[in-house]
Amino acid sequence: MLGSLWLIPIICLAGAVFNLALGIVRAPKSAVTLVGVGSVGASTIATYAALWDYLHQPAEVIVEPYFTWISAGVVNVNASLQLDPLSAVMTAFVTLVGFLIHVYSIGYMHSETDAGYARYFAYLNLFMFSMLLLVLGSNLPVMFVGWEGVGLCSYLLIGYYYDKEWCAAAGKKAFIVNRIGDLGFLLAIFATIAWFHSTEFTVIFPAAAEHPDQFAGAATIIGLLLFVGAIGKSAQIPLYVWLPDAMAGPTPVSALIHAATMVTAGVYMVVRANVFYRLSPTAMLAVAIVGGVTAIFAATIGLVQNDIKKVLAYSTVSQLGYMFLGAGVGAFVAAIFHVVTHAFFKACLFLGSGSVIHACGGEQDMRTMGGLRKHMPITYWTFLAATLAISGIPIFAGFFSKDEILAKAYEAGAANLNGFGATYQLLWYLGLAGALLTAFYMFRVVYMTFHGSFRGSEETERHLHESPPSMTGPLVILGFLSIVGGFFGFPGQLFGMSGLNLIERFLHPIILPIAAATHGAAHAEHAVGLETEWLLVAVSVGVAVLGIVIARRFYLGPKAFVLPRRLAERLPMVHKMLLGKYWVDEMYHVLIVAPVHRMAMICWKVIDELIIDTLFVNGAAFSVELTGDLLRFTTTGNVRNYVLAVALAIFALATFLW
Amino acid sequence: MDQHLLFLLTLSPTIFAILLLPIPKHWKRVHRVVTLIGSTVIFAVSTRLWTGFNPDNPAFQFVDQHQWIPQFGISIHVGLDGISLLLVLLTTLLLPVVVLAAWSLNIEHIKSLHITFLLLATGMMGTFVSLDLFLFYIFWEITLIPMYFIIGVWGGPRRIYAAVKFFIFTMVGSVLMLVAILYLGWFHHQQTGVWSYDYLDFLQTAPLLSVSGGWLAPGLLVFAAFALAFAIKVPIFPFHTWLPDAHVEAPTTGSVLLAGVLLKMGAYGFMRFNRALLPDAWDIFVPLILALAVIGIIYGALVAMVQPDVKKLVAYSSVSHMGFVMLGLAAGTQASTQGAVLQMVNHGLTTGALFLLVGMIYERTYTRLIADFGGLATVMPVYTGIFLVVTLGSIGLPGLNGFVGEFLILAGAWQNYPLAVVLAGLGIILGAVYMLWMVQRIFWGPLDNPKNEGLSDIRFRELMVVAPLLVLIVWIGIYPTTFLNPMEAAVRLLLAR
Amino acid sequence: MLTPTHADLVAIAPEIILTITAGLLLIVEAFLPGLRRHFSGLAMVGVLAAIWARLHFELPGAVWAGMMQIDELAAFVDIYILVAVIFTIAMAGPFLRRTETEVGEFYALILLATVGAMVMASSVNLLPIFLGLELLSIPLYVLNAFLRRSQVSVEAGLKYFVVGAVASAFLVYGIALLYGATASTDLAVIGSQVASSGQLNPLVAIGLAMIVGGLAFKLALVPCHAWAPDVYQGGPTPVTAFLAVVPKGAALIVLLRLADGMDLLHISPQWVAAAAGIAVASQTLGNIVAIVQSDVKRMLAYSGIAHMGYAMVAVIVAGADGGAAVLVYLVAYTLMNMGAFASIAMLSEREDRPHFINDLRGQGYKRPIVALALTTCLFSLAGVPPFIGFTAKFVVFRAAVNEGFVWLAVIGVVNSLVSAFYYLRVVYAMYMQPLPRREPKFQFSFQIATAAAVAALGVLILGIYPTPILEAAQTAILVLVR
Amino acid sequence: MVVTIIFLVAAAIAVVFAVLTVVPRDPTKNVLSLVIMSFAMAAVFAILGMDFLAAIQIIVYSGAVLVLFLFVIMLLKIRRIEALGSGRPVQALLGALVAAGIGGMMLVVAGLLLPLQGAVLPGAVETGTAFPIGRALLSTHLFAFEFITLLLVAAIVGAVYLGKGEEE
Amino acid sequence: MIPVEAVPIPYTWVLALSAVLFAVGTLGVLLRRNGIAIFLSLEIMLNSANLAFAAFAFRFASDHATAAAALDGQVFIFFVIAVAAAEAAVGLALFIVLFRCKGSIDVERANILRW
Repeated sequence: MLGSLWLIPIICLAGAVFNLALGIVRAPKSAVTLVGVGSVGASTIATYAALWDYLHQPAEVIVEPYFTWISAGVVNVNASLQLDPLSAVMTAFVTLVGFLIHVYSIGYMHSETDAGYARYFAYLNLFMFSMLLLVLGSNLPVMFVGWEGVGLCSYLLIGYYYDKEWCAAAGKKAFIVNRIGDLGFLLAIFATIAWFHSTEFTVIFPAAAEHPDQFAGAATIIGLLLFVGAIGKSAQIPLYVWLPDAMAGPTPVSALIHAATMVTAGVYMVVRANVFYRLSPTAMLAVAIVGGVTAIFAATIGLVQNDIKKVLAYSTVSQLGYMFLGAGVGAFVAAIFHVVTHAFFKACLFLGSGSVIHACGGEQDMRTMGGLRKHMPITYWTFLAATLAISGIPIFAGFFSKDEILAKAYEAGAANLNGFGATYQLLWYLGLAGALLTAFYMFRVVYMTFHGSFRGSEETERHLHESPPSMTGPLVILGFLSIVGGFFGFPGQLFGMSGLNLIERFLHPIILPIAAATHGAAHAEHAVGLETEWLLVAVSVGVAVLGIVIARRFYLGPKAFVLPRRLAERLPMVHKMLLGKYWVDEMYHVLIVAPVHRMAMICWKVIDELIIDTLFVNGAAFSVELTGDLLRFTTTGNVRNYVLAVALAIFALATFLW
Repeated sequence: MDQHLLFLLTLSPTIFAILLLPIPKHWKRVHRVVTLIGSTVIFAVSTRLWTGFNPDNPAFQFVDQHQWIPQFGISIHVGLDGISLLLVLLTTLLLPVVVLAAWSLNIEHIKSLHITFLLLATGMMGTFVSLDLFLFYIFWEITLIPMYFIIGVWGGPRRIYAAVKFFIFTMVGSVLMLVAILYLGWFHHQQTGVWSYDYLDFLQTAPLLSVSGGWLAPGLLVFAAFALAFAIKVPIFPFHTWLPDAHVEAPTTGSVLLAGVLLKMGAYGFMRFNRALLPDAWDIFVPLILALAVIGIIYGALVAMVQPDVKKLVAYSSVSHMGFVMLGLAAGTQASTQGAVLQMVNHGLTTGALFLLVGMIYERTYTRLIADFGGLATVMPVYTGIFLVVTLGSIGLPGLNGFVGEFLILAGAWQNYPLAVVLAGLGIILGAVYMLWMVQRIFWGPLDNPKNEGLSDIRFRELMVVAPLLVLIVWIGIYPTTFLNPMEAAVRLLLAR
Repeated sequence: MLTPTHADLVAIAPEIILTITAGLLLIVEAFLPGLRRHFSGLAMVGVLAAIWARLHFELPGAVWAGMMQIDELAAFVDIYILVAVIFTIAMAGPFLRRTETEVGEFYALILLATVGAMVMASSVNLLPIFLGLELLSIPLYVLNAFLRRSQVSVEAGLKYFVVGAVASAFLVYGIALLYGATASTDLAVIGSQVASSGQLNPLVAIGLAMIVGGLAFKLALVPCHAWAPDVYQGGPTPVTAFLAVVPKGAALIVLLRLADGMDLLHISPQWVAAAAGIAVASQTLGNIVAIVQSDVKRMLAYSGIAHMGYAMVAVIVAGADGGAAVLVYLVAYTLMNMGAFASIAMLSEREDRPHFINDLRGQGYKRPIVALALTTCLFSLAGVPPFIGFTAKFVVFRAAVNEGFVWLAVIGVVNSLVSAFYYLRVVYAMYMQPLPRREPKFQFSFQIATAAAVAALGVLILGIYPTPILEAAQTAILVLVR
Repeated sequence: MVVTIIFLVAAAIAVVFAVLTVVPRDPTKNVLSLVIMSFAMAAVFAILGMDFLAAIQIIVYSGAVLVLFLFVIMLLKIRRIEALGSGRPVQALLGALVAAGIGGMMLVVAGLLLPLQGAVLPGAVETGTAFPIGRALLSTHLFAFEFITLLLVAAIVGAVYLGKGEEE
Repeated sequence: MIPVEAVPIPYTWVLALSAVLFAVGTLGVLLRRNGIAIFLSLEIMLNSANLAFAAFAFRFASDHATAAAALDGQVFIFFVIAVAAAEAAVGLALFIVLFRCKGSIDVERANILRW
């Protein structure tokens, strides 16, 4: 399979095109399903075949150039793909999760019209294509193609129900906010070109790694610009606002794009460019701070949301924050590890919520749910597993990855990484608090949804049912993965056998050794002792358990919902603020959207129409006509004046010539 | 054959126009068919320019020279280099497209419309190929008259105002250019003792014009005269107000050619004359051009954002896009310049396609106000899809044409003027804003205007109209090398001066 | 006692032919008024014969004791005058029939005036020039008032007469002064004396001023322009066409002979300043006031003022370039105006009513040929390529630039920009506005339409391929300039 | 000496009657003053030794032209005309200024020129009489002499056409 | 007849006379409104022009070198007189027509055409 990596994305693209055609001819769902799911399945197989080959050959990085894409002057971009440990990991889980969600969609979307169904799968395939391009691209521009491509698909899929105003609006918002980030990415590319005269990963990163002193400045600028892109794509402060709205799309879309894959692209990028960050403490710190703050910030909002998908959305934001925190403290592998596990359990959660919503006839408000456990057991158990995973309960996937990140954060603080020790310390506390909140709001969801008694109308209650196998199947698989998925990165070092940490071993090559490591993160290898690490584990687990307990006190049993209400009454300000999501959207509207709009109106009405057009253009014409209207009266119609004029002229001319 | 190909090609539309003359007025179909055949033939023949063009040769090719006004050393001298090649092909491609687009229009004076259109075609092609400044000036001005009539006769309610505005505006610039040309001729005579208005001759002498000695240095004045003419045509920021009016009032035919070709004449002039003939003055003026370009990018985008009329929106977006072109030219690196040329083509394709699409919807509803639409996607999904693709192309989605141009321009410009690039980047964002906002208001949301319920989706003919443009939009997006290669040498030579 | 030599007579063969034709017409008018329908044809034949004569006989150069200089220049001017006359006559026939004034006198006077113009243009002595000018003026006094019943026509005639008479009085006095200053009325002598003296002494200065004033009246240059709009508007359209073209040509040649002979460009900066002032004033005032006119003929009068302003630029430059430019400009000006006036002559209902631009609304589709011809001529007048008007402006401004008068060129082009304004107004009235509710009844005339079409074709063809005209002009002017 | 006096007298008469031609409000008076003026002119011509012109002056002007004027005045029954420069003060003022200016300018010029004695030498004596002029008209100025006929013809034709009453 | 002898009058006197007459004529032309009166003044101007010619001719006659020129001047006067006659004919005819139209020969009555 190696040597024709291009097949992997292209299959999906073909599927997309095919499906569009099918949609135009109004083909039956079965055909669409065949094409849509089939193509992704095929590319999944292709991927794993490729990975198999990859693992059975010595080369670490395989670059496959296909043709020259853009070449002019200093710009020279190849259309080429690359397979290395990082992209291997990414493709592996992207295709897998993608495939599962495609399967899930069969059941979830069956009630759509044929055309709509086809459109849906076309977009979804297109997304897979873009995502694979993103992770397989061997240089920044190609990656950027995928980057914008996924943005487009998310735009289209969020606005899938285009006849609903808010869906379309949400899609537009997502695209535009992403665009802001993309600009950063774009500028980063330009900067890279300017400094390295190339954009190939295999060129720029080694170059930077070999001449740290020469490229330190470049690393900072490029790193920060890239991170701007990451902020946009991965919904970090301040550009996270689009993700919650993005829930307007169909739930599988939320699962695939806005939880598992696309939003993690930012993390992928930062890890991909780890050399730059390690060269630039500033950039790295920025990553860490943004990540940490987002983690806690989003978690707090998640506490009070009642829309099940909104909660998950904010939890996604917060989890992404953890990933960046990891990257920011130099735990790049851990970040990727968390990306993977998060993909499993968050996808599982979303699909679960999807199945719930599906059961409740599109209802998303948890206050009208409850006690669904008995109606839909499979959903419940898988959901629970995923929840445990995200809460960081040991042996569940999330535990390993999240714990590693927190540990690394603590180490960074302890080892006073890049001299920002205090900051990193603070970030660790934030992370810990975030963990607590995560556990709390996730179990809040579980309890409000599945436990207690059903609070909705009888009408809906009668229709409550477990979802079809096409939906439960993926749930089961993902649930299973979110249980065992963690063992890829089993923290062997705790038991003195770091060899057990497969992912660490596998991904290690992407952390290029920096020559003359005067710079960057002097990797805090075991800056803390073993017992401290165990202590950390204990702390985080304890925090998680605490969160669960509180949630139980609040939302289960006879006094359910009483405490939270009282709490809300106790601190009305805080409650309002959280409900209002800190009024960030409103702030943006007042500070950016409205002024820009006003500015535009001024440009149009005042500058364009008034000053330029009326004053200058028509003004000139008018003044000329006015002059004419005055001068015409010099032709008085009285011949004697004419004669006088002639005489005067001659007299004047004579005196002048004299 | 090749020897006179270019000149004959330039004249051929006029010849077809003359063929139309004897055909009686009311045989509308005949006029359409003949014109369509004619323009298709022209396009077919023009592909010979492509195949016969040697991309490695920076010099002018297909050169053809005829005795004309020997007294002043004026000759009919035409030629083609990589830059003009693309623009000529763009022109010839748009001809059949436009004819087909106007096919079902039930307007009066079909005959006159096609004749003026063909004359306009000659003017446009001639502008790009002439190597004698007198000839160039004539072609440059000739385009005015047919366009004046196209806007004024077949235009909208305020057509007369728009037509006159267009005419006068353009003339404001070109009259001073005439003086500049005369001055260059005189200067050439001073230097060499030979009378000539030939471009290749001016390439030798014009650069010698002194630019020192304050703002009245001849070099600067000549430059300014040329620049004004082209700036108005492009249009660059303060001189752009004729464009919205012209676009809004003009019929589809006019808008497409206006956006697709006429605007390019301005940018082309900047490269061909200001840049090549007066390099020293160019260096002095670069900051100004750069500033105006960036202002244009942002300003155009901003104003486009709040337009209630689709055509006007697209018109202002043209201001923004041409700002990118100027930015690329001003930056003056190989990459940015090639990007600028490519962007001219891109803009021609995307904006042209947009106007065609708007024209189609206008033919159905007789309105262009965004407010009158909404939720069209439900009734005309295919049309929506095509419109979306074109829109994405114009806001520079990678994989479509717009991206390649902007990427090259900005990447090239970054080396010299990062700040300008950052500001232009804001333009990109705003581009997404206004375009997607328009798309949302027109196609998404509920179909709330009952008048739009019966709308038919895109027809086969209309599909044929936009299909070639779509193909090119994707092609340039994926494999721009096809178009970057031929111009490469020419641009290198241009920048070498 | 001098008996005219063969050369003398051959040299003025065209004039003789025209005179004979005129006499013939008068006689026929007197004795066989029934033949009136054929007058225009007869006159046309005469003019064609004159052209033939001018082309056929060799050009002897100085004749009539050095009074006249029959050379390429004379030939050039004669032929363009005669062509103009052909157009005039072509549009006169139907016009006179429409106004029931088709009598022999009209053609006779036209032809006599033509002779006057030709003599004026080809003479090198102030005496025949003066006489020619008078012969040119006196018939025109009458012709402008030719529609005796129409108030406007008479008024036009009167105004033209009063101003003209005064102007010629000044002219004579000026001639007297020049004569006194140089003891000669021969242009060559005057020129060489003044040029060699190196500056203008008071006598010459005043004399020159008066002569220029007299000619400026004919050319309708500011400030001696005021009569033009009234006379154009009032006079019969064919006469207006003649008036707009022929006298101006002759006067320009004389002015050129003077300026070039005295080498004013180099000996008198005041002259350059004054002439430039006149040129600029004419262009600007002409164009700006033309914008606000509602009567086509009046508008064309102002545009004529402006155009003479452009021509004046060439006169200032003088020399080979300027001279050639003047000639080319005259040709262009003639064709354009003839085309325009021919179209107007057809697109008018009654002579005593103004020719409102608004009456032309929608004519573009009712009278396609004439409207197209008019449009062509108007664009050409605006100086838009590929019409001859542009070529002419190009030549003039080129001459100016080459002599260092860049600023004059700039003012000129800016003015031609302003002029586009009002020419376009007529065009869009014809093509872009609907027919008025009360549709004016313009009776079609094949003859006039043909005239207009021919003129328009000339405008187009010579615009695209001006080389022959340029060649002719340059060879013609070489005999004048030193 | 005598000649000088005669000249001065003639000049004075000319000027006075020129003014009388312009100022009075009775057209017949004006015409008659012009007649007298042209007589004075003739006298001046004669003094300058231009007998032929003197004769012409009297014959053509007094004889033909002015009679024509009188005739028209009678025909149109014009009794009185408006006062000089009445009605239009600005026109009058400017006109007066210009007239004075031009006249003054000419006077200055005349003053500037060196006043050569117009001593008519034996050789050139005959310039003024009919013979040399006639010779000139038939030799050097033959063309003009022939040409003037056209002028007169044109004038006559025109005058006749205009003068002809409306042919009903 | 004047005896054939040296005439002791400076030609500049004659020129001065013509200047005065010219001024008077101009004055009349500019200040008169009645067509006939204007025309009379015009005749004065022409006469003064003739005087100017005469003056210069007189001056040239006093010198063999320029004697021929003297003749030119007188011939010119001859023609000017003829022209004046011609103009008079046409002019008066015009005034008659004007009188027919407007019932007056006040040139200011002709004011339909303006602006």
